[in-house]
Amino acid sequence: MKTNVREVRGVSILDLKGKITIGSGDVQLRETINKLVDSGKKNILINMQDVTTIDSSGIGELVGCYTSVTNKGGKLKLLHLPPKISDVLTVTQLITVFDVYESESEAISSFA
Amino acid sequence: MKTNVREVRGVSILDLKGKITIGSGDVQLRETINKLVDSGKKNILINMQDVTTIDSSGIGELVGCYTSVTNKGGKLKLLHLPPKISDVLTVTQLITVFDVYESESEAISSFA
Amino acid sequence: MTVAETPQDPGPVRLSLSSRFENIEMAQHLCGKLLEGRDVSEETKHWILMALREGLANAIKHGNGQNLSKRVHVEMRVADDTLEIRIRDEGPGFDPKNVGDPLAPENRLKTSGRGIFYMKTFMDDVRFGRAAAGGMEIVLTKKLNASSETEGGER
Amino acid sequence: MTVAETPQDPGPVRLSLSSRFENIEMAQHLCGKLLEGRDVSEETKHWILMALREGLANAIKHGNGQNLSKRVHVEMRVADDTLEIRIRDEGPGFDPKNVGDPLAPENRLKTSGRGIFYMKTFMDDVRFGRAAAGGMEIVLTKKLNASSETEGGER
Ligand SMILES: Nc1ncnc2c1ncn2[C@@H]1O[C@H](COP(=O)(O)OP(=O)(O)O)[C@@H](O)[C@H]1O
Ligand SMILES: Nc1ncnc2c1ncn2[C@@H]1O[C@H](COP(=O)(O)OP(=O)(O)O)[C@@H](O)[C@H]1O
Repeated sequence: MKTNVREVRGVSILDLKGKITIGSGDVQLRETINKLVDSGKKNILINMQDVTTIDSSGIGELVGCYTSVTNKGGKLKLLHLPPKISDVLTVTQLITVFDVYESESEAISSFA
Repeated sequence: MKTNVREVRGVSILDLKGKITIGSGDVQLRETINKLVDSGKKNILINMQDVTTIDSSGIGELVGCYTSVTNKGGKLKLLHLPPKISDVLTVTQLITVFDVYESESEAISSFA
Repeated sequence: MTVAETPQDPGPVRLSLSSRFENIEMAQHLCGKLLEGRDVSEETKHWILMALREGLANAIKHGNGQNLSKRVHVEMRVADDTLEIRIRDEGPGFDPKNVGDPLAPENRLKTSGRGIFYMKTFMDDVRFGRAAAGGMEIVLTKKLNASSETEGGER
Repeated sequence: MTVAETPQDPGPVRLSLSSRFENIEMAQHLCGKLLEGRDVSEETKHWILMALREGLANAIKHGNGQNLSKRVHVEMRVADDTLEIRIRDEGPGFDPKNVGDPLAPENRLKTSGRGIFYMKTFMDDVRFGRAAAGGMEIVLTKKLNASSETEGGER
């Protein structure tokens, strides 16, 4: 997995690329989010557009990130969820947990 | 492997497509050539352009076809040899056995 | 005159890998090849490969504890248009009855515990057993050309 | 902030297949995956896969006599930038000394007898032995990132 962080109007946008799977990307995602939270970021948007594969470990990390950001008083939302990842969140009834956006500007505005 | 036979100015052109490998295409090549020879065809040109893979069985069949056509007083030549198949014929010193052409019209004229 | 090839039933394909997560893709790649040219949608293939990934991840992590001297064993077979995948590890095994339901409210936000659920969701059947050779064996099956495909949640 | 993945040595990959020529492609497909992302040219990869094909064809044909109750066993490993492929069958074995030279004038136009020659041409080393488990085992090795690539004849 490759990660890139952009700051747009007070929102940290995390562009993910590749696999979020066990042993490759799962821990990395957590570490990246923790770094953002530790540096005081409260508004985090994960852009999932270029995520090619996710497995139960990746889903677990996503949930873990959600919890730790929320516990610190922040917000973690998702952008551009590929259909199959949406399916995977749906069957484990996680899709309603996350705020999911199809437009980056809408997503950014939602944090205001 | 897929085979297609065209008749052009007294030459039977056999267009091969796909693999000439053990259990898939090797026997088929032999049968196609035998049918042509049995129906009295003497000028046979094998177009190798779309052959993706060949192995030692395929090469063996090619040599077998060459021998049986030659023994019946016919001529078997090759057209559009892909570089890797040329390599495979070269290392077993078979490249000089076959007449090889890069142009279909030249190949056809050579039978005259 | 055009003669096409016919696909063949290749018999059981057996693979064994050392206990590294990176190797999961090897098995997926091979399974993809086994399914090539068969009457199975890209969609179904995707979910099968995800189930395979989950089964292998469990075998490597929980079964073999990522111990590189232990191996994971996969057998894949297509017969009667049904894919059967057997995944065996060299670990202590476990009782599937003790596995929690990831949909239960108290588990919903846990960071783990969804692998077996995904396998059950995406395959027709998941069976658990102890292998004769020792270790845990799970058997995943999936009818390939099922007319109504119900996997992967609604969209 | 960009973090790339590192490739890993996946340990020995073992595959067993039933004695069908159609299965040769499964092993090739897996070997291709094992070589993915490594410092090896498409050219070299092509010749490696051809050598693998020849070894498997021999194991299936001459070793196992296409008997579907016998299997071919392949172990593939990359260590120190060298690929080692072991191909084992369940047949009677043979003495490589008795194999004719396909370049000898009297063999030049034979319809068979080039498989071992191709393996030797395209790989760095081909060794023949009897496997402990019975059957014939051939071991093919190839340095992957050799600076001067001499395989495949001149062009
Ligand atoms: N092959 C295995 N060997 C031993 N225990 C296993 C195996 N597979 C699963 N388990 C047990 O079942 C539990 C649930 O597995 P799973 O649903 O895949 O979720 P997770 O792997 O995230 O815990 C695991 O935590 C583990 O205790
Ligand atoms: N795995 C094997 N088991 C038994 N005999 C073998 C095996 N591999 C090769 N041979 C013997 O070596 C000979 C030469 O093999 P090869 O050079 O591949 O050419 P071909 O397979 O076309 O005969 C074969 O004809 C066979 O007698």
